[in-house]
Amino acid sequence: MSAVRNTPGRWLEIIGAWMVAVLWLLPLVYAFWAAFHPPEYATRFDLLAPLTLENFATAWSQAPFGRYFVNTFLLVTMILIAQLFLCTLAAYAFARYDFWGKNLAFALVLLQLMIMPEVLIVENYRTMSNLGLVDSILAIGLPYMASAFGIFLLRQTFKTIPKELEDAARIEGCSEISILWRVFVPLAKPTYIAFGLVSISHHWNNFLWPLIITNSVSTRPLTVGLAIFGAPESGVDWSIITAGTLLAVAPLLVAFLLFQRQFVQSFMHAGIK
Amino acid sequence: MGGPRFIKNQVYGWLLLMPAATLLVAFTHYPAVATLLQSFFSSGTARRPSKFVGLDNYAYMLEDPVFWKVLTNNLWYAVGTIPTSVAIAILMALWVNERLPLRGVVRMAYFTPTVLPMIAVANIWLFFYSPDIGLLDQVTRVFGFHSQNWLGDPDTVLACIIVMTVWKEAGFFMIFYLAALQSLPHELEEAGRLEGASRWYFFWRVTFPLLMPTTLFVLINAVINSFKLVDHLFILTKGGPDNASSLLLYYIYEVAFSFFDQSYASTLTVVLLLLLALIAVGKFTALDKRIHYR
Amino acid sequence: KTELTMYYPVAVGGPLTEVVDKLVADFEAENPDIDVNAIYAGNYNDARIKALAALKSGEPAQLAVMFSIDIYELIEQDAIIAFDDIVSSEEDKAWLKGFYPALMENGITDDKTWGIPFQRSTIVMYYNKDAFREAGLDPENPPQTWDELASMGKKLVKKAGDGTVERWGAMIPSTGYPYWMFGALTKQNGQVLMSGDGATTFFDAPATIEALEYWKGLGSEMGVMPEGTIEWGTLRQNFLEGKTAIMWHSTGNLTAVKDNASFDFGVAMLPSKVSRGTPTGGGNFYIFKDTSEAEQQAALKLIKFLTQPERTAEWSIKTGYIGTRPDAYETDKLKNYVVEFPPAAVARDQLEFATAELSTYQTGRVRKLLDDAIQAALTGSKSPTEALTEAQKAADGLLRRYR
Amino acid sequence: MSRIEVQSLVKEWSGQRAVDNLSFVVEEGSFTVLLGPSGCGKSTTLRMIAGLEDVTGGRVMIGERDVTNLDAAQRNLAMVFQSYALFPHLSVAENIVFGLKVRKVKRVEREQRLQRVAEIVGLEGYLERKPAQLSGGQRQRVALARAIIAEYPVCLMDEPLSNLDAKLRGEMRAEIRGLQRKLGITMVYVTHDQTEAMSMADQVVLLRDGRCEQIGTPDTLYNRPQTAFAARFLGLPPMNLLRLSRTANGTGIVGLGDQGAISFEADEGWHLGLRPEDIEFCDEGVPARVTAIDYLGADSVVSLEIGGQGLAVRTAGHSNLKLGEAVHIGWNPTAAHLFDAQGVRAAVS
Amino acid sequence: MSRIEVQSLVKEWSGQRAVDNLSFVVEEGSFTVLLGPSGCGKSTTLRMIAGLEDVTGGRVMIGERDVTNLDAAQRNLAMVFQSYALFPHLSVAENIVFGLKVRKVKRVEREQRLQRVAEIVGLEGYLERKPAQLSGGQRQRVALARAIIAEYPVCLMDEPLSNLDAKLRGEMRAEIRGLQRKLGITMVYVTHDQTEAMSMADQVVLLRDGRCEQIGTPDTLYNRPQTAFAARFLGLPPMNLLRLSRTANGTGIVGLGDQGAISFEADEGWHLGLRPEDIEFCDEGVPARVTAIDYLGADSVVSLEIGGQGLAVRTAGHSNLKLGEAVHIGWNPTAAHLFDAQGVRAAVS
Ligand SMILES: Nc1ncnc2c1ncn2[C@@H]1O[C@H](COP(=O)(O)OP(=O)(O)OP(=O)(O)O)[C@@H](O)[C@H]1O
Ligand SMILES: Nc1ncnc2c1ncn2[C@@H]1O[C@H](COP(=O)(O)OP(=O)(O)OP(=O)(O)O)[C@@H](O)[C@H]1O
Ligand SMILES: O=P(O)(O)OC[C@H](O)CO
Ligand SMILES: [Mg+2]
Ligand SMILES: [Mg+2]
Repeated sequence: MSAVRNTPGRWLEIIGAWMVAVLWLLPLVYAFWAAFHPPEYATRFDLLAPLTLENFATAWSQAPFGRYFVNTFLLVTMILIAQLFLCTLAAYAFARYDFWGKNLAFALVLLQLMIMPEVLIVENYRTMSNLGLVDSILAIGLPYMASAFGIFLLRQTFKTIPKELEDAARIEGCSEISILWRVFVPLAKPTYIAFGLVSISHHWNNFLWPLIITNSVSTRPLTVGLAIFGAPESGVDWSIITAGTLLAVAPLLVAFLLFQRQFVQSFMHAGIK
Repeated sequence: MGGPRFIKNQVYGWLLLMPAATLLVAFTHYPAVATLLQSFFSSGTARRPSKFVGLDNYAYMLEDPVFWKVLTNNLWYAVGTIPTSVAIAILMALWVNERLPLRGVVRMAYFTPTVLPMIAVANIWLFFYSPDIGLLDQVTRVFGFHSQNWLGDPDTVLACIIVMTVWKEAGFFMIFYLAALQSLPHELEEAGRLEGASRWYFFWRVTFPLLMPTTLFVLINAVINSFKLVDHLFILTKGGPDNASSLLLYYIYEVAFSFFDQSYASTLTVVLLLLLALIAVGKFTALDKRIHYR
Repeated sequence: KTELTMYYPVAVGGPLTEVVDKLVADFEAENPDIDVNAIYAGNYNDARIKALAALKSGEPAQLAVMFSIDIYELIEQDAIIAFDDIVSSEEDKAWLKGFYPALMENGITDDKTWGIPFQRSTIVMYYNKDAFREAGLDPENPPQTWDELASMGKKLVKKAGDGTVERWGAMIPSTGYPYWMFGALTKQNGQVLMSGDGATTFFDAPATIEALEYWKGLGSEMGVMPEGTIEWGTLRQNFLEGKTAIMWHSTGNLTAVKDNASFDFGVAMLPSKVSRGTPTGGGNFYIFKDTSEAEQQAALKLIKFLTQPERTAEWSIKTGYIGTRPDAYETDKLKNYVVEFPPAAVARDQLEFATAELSTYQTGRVRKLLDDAIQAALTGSKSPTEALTEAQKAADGLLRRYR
Repeated sequence: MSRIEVQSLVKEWSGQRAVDNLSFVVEEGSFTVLLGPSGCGKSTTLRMIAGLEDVTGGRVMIGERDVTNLDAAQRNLAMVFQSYALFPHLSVAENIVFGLKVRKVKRVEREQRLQRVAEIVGLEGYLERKPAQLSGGQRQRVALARAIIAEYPVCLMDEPLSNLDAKLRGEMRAEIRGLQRKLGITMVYVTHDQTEAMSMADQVVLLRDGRCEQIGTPDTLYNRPQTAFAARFLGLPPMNLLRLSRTANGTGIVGLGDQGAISFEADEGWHLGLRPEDIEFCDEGVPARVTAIDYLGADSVVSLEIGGQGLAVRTAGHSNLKLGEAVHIGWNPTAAHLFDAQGVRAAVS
Repeated sequence: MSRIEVQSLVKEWSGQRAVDNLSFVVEEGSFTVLLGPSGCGKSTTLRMIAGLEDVTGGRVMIGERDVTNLDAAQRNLAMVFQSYALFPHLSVAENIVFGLKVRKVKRVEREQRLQRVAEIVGLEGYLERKPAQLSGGQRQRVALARAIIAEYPVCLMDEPLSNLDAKLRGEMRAEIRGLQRKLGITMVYVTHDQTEAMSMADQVVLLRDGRCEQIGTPDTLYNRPQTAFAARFLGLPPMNLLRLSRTANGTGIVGLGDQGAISFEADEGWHLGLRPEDIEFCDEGVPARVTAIDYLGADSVVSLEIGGQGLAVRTAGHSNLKLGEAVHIGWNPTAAHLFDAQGVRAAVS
């Protein structure tokens, strides 16, 4: 690649890119500021302000973040595992079998891309309460487990896997399921990673449905916990709220920082474009 | 027809599909239909059982000024968030796709909002927007502007919500563009350079048209988001003042869970579903185009 | 062993959950046969949603602290029982009578007591004495009337050279619970917002309209207050930062303000027009219907425990909420506290002028109607008359069938 | 035991016949090449033998068994695909033993067989690599190894060399042929490359539009092509076909008048076939003009114009002819082929 | 004006030299092929000439201009990429005139030039299609047209034919060569296919590991290869190289003892080079044994074993030798090549 020579216009762009980056980071930067300084500096910026970890201690003691963590972790893991399993099977059916009603079924699946569970909170709440599942982690996850996005994505990936590989596996004596397991799944790894990350970050951050369907500390995920913890009604105390926020996003943020390269690459391999 | 492979296709196809299909039916298709039905009944309480009321709920909706308010809000919200976030996403993707000092940091910066829960950062944005003590006011004061009640003023509150949404979405969409850009053959750009095309010309003549499938995909996601992204309202404004920042889904939540009026909530949900169905039609044609494109 | 689940809300500042946890722990220590699972459920609205949701899902709580004004909704949902039905002993009956009558108002309907006062408040006026001094006002003489509030407020406004406001005269919050603040203004103007049976509202009464005009005027005409709505949640921070000299807020914030104020501040009763006035506010205990006899008794025990004079005093000191019973103020603890920190008694003293908080059937909707009307007027999108007349009409539509 | 018999095989794709009533026999341990232009149905035929495609009609027998309705996995045959179909996520070793694992062959035995096969194909040093880290020829070898390790008596290959460069192709050709002989495998090999067919096959089945054009040894196909199509399909440059017509004095090459007279009988619309290497320049004979010379190192191809028709002549080394030069050509009468108006071989009389 | 001179060109990728001090001249209007195995630096060199890659050292001159530091756009040259680099969303016509539009050539003129060029490359009927709707050869033509329409005197091509099948490749070869002659273009053409190099080039630059191995006409490279590498790179089958050693009586082929004595002097470790087509079977001479015979129709390649070394011999038509048969071979002394221990050509003395 030959250097694109750095003209003044190019420099303007570079500065623009940086400025946007700063703007985009601002909320996070502020969160760090407020969380690590005493409350009186929460809204005042003074380079000499003393540093403190007090806010984290306070936040940690004011809400059962530990429990929330566990809940969110369970929730995200459960959803992800279920999604990977269900979507794999369905995507395989769509990609490799010619069955009656396939196109209609696929259209019905795609419908969920539009009609996400968020929209159907009222009815889904009723269903959960009929099933006696209200206020359970399972109930938070159930509506998301058959993810149309996942099915769609995996189907696209499966379709790009050369027919010859499937044929080869068949010649080597593979059954239908072992073809899926030995050939398709490993080859779709980038898609699984990309989808997994999108799913994790979505459900780690999801709020409305968990808010509605959970009632208690033992099921409440981080977001709902945070919303209650930081509800403005109780008088906004930014120092503690930002500390709580940082506690809540830290795992995901760290994971993202560590894996961002793989993440972006998986996206590219997965053909999410 | 009818060979061993044909039978196998039917059996395996449906067996594999079944688990996902069951859940989809239970939590997408059935509730959608049930919502429609519920919208023809009145809400029941322990003392007053629900009964069939025909189109009463719809009539009430048409007369409900709040409904019209949130619907228009939502349209403005869509108009405000979609083009902006998509344009910014493209710009960001172009920037971080090139050689750029500190590219890794910049890319991460763009993407962080995606990782932060809306509900958590809303409190930080609340600080930005707070009159007098907020960051925005602190900055504008340096430039000699009067304090502005950003969230307390119906004229600015929706814009504030929009800005926050754009901030949240742009980085996510950027990833899609980035992936698309990197899959464009490098040789195309070189061919363009040999022909002497400027970056601007090349972007509009080649890159942008080739990104069209991605743009369609992203656009549709942006549209859907504009109907479902309401988390920040819970912290920032609760839809106020005087519903100036309320959106359809937030109103549905209020009606269903604050007013305990499930039927009216269902009625509003039907409207939302209709809107989404319209988009769905758009989406399928778009997807078709995409496939045709390859 | 009896297990109790209790939801409770927080709508003011300070580490209230810790306080509650401690009280509950004390109770459990004293009653080893009862386990209490106290769940903080967000603001009042969230708490009600959660509690009712739990109820519907078949895993109900046995008791909850909820908005005192949720009473009609809860009755309509057939969710709660009246205390008269479970209170048997004479001692208990006496206990029931021992609360400030003003605080009982929201808990009684159909001659039955449905809610027991717990985290109860009135609105009080916090003011920055330093600011008063700076403006040449007597810090021991806060505004007593609407006119004084306006005139002193104007003096308290501090502007920088370029005309930007550095400190406002006063702020009355208008998000979160606008109708509550408004209830104070109307009461001061000699008007209540609803009838005792919760089926009629008086939003378009002339005195109501006048009250809203005054509120709006503080911002738009008198320049005492910023225009537009004022955020309930960030107001305390504004006050503590010295961005406003006066704020109206729940007395529940008292301790949080006291702990964080870096200046000399005072607390006063709200000013008067026709009379002084404030609605009571805050949360009551409710016991849910879908509970066993044993659970009901256990819940009652818990409630009684938490409303003992000693605990009530402790609760009041730690938060700023009113001690709900006169005998709480007889305890040494609270007595001494009031002497050493007089603002602690202001809210209680104001009970004399208090009225019930807005509470009707269809309360969520009706309240939102009024909230919207207030915000519409304050932000200038409608005139007070227009906004309130429309709200009244809509409220009539909703409440007609309950009359 | 591993003789393959294809009986009246038919395959239709939505009404279109891709394979049309095809029958042939592959003797045990022999090497048969399916040859033909793109789209003629070679792959389809092979895939039906493999069991990867349902047949529309006809039967496939392997040994004494009718396998027409068996699954691919049950036919006990190996197959090598054009793009090798190596599993990119598995190492070379894992790729090779993939089928053994699927069939639950014991670990120890797997290892032994792997070592043996790796040695045969010369991949000992590469077992831990991923396919992406191999060159084309090495990948090809992995595919071969995977086919061999099963020790099945029948092996099918679908254009296994077409992705390789010319040099490697030459080497692999010899290698595959050698292996097939050594292991006594019954081989069906698909290609559209005539060089492969000529140099490897015991028997060539030449296909055209799903039908069999000619079956025979490479020698027969080259030297006694039954049709003009077969004649043009083999040989590079292909056989020259000169249009003939009746003249006053008998038969002659169109466009040359009396000078093009030839010594045998033919009808209007028939063609005279002459291979480029069978034509010689001589002092007398049929007149022609040089239109192009392509020097290819070992030999050169001289393009001539003769009576308005084109003609390629192959000569060793450099040609010292010049563009535009007038020359005369001749040929040995035994080297002449004759095709009738339908393109069917006719006797030279 | 369009003579290209490459002077001591160097390209390093993170310390590794991909192109190492390369110099050559392409005369105006001539056709130069950069030939060499994969990874030898052909593309890198071409891209430096085009200005798509910065140089690490050295200069590129076009005509009298030093273009080393000019942008690609300013070098006034056209380039055809291996994968064509057609814009998939633009029609054939739009693709062809893309550069003219960039340079703001008037619409009328654009149309005229488009018509002319479309005719030259035979794409008249396809102007409205999208690239995806074209066959490989047609795409290739679009890429050519896009390069021609600019009417630049210099054209660069990077393996433009490697994606095409053998037949099409043959046709396009002639077409490109014809166009280049007709338009008098100065052409630099990258390939690793020796047939392309032999049949198209005026001059071949043979690269190896980024260095120049030999420059010359195809004839020179074939008949007087300067190194053993060059000798083996051209020709199919490649030139045989037989190890030599000193014997009591002079020089001889390793493994043959006295029977392998040859008439000229050579040192230990030298090689005797013989092209397969230059070897003849004779009654007396060097003894050998037949190990394989590949019949290819027009000729056969006979593989021999001679003193433990392999040797390929090309004979016309069928060979009537048998496997394992003992034969004798000989060659014309002028056909012998000699390479020293470093692989450099040595004089036959
Ligand atoms: N899955 C399919 N569906 C429909 N038609 C098909 C299918 N597979 C092959 N065909 C058609 O069948 C005919 C024969 O195809 P086949 O792949 O057997 O040709 P081939 O001889 O292998 O050609 P090539 O040398 O190009 O591989 C072609 O016309 C092709 O278009
Ligand atoms: N962008 C790059 N970064 C690092 N190394 C490179 C890059 N491009 C090429 N190389 C290296 O430079 C050397 C020459 O590459 P080049 O592409 O010029 O080879 P080539 O002769 O064109 O080969 P091929 O016939 O395979 O195209 C190779 O070793 C290659 O790995
Ligand atoms: O903040 P609190 O607890 O005094 O309650 C607020 C009022 O009750 C709102 O109506
Ligand atoms: Mg094929
Ligand atoms: Mg290259």
